[in-house]
Amino acid sequence: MKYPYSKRVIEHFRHPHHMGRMKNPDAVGVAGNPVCGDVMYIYIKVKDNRIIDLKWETMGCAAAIATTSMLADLAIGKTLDEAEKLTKKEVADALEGLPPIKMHCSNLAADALRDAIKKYREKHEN
Amino acid sequence: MKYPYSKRVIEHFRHPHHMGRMKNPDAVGVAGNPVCGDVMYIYIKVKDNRIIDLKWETMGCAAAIATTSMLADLAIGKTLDEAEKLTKKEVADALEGLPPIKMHCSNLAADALRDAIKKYREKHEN
Amino acid sequence: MQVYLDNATTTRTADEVIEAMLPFFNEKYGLPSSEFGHSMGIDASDALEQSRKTIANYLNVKPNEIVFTSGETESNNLAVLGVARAKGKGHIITTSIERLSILNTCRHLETKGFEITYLPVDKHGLVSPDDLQSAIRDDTILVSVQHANPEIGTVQDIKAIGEICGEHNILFHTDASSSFGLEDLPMEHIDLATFTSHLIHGPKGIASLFVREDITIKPIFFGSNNEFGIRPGFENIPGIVGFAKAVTLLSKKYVEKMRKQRDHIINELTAIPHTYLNGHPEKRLCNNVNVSFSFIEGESVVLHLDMRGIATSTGSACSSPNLKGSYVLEAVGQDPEVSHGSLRLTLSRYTTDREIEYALKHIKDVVSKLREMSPFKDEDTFRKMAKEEHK
Amino acid sequence: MQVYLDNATTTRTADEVIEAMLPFFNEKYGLPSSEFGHSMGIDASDALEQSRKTIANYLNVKPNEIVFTSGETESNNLAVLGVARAKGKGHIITTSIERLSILNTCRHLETKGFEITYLPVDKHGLVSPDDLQSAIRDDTILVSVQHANPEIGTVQDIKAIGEICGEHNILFHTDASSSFGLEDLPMEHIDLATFTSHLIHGPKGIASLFVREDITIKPIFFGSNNEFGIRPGFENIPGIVGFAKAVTLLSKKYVEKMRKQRDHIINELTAIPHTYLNGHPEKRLCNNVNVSFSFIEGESVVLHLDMRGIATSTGSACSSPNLKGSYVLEAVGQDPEVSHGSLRLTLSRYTTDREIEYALKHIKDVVSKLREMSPFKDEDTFRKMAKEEHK
Ligand SMILES: Cc1ncc(COP(=O)(O)O)c(C=O)c1O
Ligand SMILES: Cc1ncc(COP(=O)(O)O)c(C=O)c1O
Repeated sequence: MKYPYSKRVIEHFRHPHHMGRMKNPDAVGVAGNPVCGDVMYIYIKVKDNRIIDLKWETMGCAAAIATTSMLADLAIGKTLDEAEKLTKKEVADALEGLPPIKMHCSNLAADALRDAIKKYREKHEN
Repeated sequence: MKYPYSKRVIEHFRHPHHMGRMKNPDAVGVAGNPVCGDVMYIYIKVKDNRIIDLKWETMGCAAAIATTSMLADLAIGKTLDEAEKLTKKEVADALEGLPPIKMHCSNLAADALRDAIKKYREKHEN
Repeated sequence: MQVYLDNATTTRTADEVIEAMLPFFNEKYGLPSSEFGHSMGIDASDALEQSRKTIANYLNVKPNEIVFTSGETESNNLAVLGVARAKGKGHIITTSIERLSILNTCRHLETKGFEITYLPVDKHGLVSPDDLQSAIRDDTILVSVQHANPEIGTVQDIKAIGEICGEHNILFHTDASSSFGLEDLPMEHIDLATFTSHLIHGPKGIASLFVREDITIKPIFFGSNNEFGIRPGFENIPGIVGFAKAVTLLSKKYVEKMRKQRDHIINELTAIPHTYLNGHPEKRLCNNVNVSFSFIEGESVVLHLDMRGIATSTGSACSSPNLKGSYVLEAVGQDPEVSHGSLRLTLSRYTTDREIEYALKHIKDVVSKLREMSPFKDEDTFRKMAKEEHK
Repeated sequence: MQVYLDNATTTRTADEVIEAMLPFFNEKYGLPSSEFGHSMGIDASDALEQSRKTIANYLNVKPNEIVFTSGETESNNLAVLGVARAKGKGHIITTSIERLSILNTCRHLETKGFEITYLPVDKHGLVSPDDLQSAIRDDTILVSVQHANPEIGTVQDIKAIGEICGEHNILFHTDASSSFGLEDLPMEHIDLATFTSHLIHGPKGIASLFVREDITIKPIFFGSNNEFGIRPGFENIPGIVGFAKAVTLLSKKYVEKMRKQRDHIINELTAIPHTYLNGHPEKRLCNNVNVSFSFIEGESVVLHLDMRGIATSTGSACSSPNLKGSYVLEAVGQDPEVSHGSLRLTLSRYTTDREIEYALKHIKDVVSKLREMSPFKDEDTFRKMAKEEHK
């Protein structure tokens, strides 16, 4: 089986990490839309400006699922400032690359995380 | 081997009858031309207005060779009047048919025979 | 277990077909280059004409009405461009769910001054004969409507369409590649028809175009005088022999078997909540199942199934090299969020009941796992979010 | 004994090639329909790209410069029509001894407002680079000159021709089907080149067109976006795999062997009185012998030889379905009465010395038998009669 995806992508696709809905998240971020086929919800728990837990739900292709799973691994334990700077490229690199065509359309997890952080800050700055 | 020719044509092509040059013919008829690829020479011996011997030489395709050979079989023994009336169709029928495209271009033996008879008559009417 | 359920893309070449072709590769490998040539060429010529006769007999048409081409794409181009070139100008009617080889040929002809009407289809993918009737103009030169759609399986009423064309004296072409051997085709109402080999367990790279004897079309490329002057080039004899052999293996008994299997699959899958059948509930190819699962995306379904040995396909944009979703699902009015979750299963005579049970079990499991992962659990939220982003 | 000496018409598919193709008929029978589809499709896609790479490597070009088509005829059309369509108008230069797929395509283009120059050839079939030089105009868009002629075997000076085209910035296409694997081709001087599979012991129904990366041509038919957008339609994967395998089997050692055999045959046959070698004495394909025997006609030679198990061909009008003689022999200025007596023997890597001895013995015997039957015994009478009837 020689998929157009790296082994890493396939691993995360088959056995995603931190997948699921969070009971009482501190914030929820969203990216993508059903019309395009990829939607990510990212739920975070924050303590001392640090992401201590992250869960997610994704509708999407293998790249969408794998990038969300990868992002979860990368984000958990980071401060909000650090996590906010996570880029699509870092996620893709951690996955040993993505097919070029999938770089921008399905690799939306970092956007969803930024959205969650933004919402968290809005709530807590008020 | 399923050639576009009847068995009869192939038989005459492989083992032509009465083939060769005649030593002292009473007349020689010619049909066809080297440019078109088919040339027949027909040599006849005549006695009491009857063809008592016929030989021929042909440059040409299988149809040309077979029709000359067949014509020889048909003409020998016939009176000049009878022989003159031999048609291309009769020759082709005796060969169990010819491919349509070969009916007119290679089936020239009857013409060569008529030419021989004409020349014979010219010589003997003078 | 390996289960191949993508028989609308291509089929396995039957062992009998391979056996029939083999001698033409390294024993009887001649070409019919000259009528008055050597035996090897004459044998090739005989094989060619015998194959033509076999296919013509199956279709109940004349051998000289069967032209061999390199594939469905070439046959469709030869039909549409061939008529367009013979007529010089005019109006062509087709549908919005034709193959790309019809649609893109029509688009090309638009740049050359031809006018094209793309008939819409209803939610089941059916063309309305009334729509056709009203689209016809004085200068309409050709109607091209596929027999059955390879994606959603909808079978058109070719008899009604052919009769309308006949009344107006307009040439009628149908791409019958997807229905060949599966659905009867009323040849008497058809002027041109495409049939391809690789969808009936024949080899790839060979197809035919039926061209009614009294019709003049112009070739789309030029060269030697083969195939009644309509298609130049040396003949692919092994391919042609294999194609003809595949035609002799067609049988109604397989159609019956596939129909039962299809109905069973449709029953099982539509019993899964939030699942929709695409295409027509009755006027449908015996080997086609196409459903959409809300809340999930098709590429992941196909990939998960493939990892379990099951080959399927989807109309999801994420699965296509240009990220465009299925234009067929769009044409039947399916919302894009739902068509992302489409899954097509297409059967062949070789598909066994055991394979189907295996596939059904895994499809249910994969759908349920992916839905667990999905942020959407109810249609309202799902549709509302799609609508918002549509604005 | 069966002796096949018609390898310029088509060749036997190599056993290694058949073996390489077989799994793609009934095991790996998928099609590369989707990049993000199932494994069977991905395997097909890999086989396609691997085959493309194999052929590109052999030619020392880039894989994305190799486009697969259904045959020499389609490749030649794609080259000439593809350039003509991209440019819209202009002047094209070709030769009087090209394949029909070039000549008839050019004739078609003449009806569309393109102007064509058909360069003459000398008595050996050679195009003069000077003639090409003087034929070039400001609006010349394409030069198409075959590498070698399949009938008389003459090999053109492609480097000189390509250099002239390069200096004038004119696209240069060569049909290299007949020379593929037999003669080196200076790819660096070529913009487009046709290579076909069935002449190198690969399967029929598959060929390729080399299109230099920086060149834009337009497709000749329309559909899906395969083959870099130049050639739509599903790929003939078994054919492509077989073609690539055939390329890997090409070897200089066969060329050496055939050259020796060819020279031996030419020596033996030209020792027969009133026999002429057609084509060039040195610049000639290693597998081509073409002679004319005065006083006899080629169809009868071919037929007699066939009955003795020897497959050959002739340029005689009597052997062709439309009774037209070889336009190639006409172009080299051969009198029709002599070209009726032409006989072509073309070798392959599989041709053995024993087969050649057998063929030579029978050719001599048949020629002598037919000459015995012929009314002509000397050139004078023969030529005079032809001249008279020419008037
Ligand atoms: C990648 C690809 N190749 C080939 C085809 C077949 O194309 P056509 O319908 O033009 O024969 C399709 C189908 O649309 C396709 O998607
Ligand atoms: C009968 C026949 N078929 C096919 C061909 C091959 O044609 P092309 O040179 O156009 O590929 C030829 C050669 O001229 C031919 O004579």
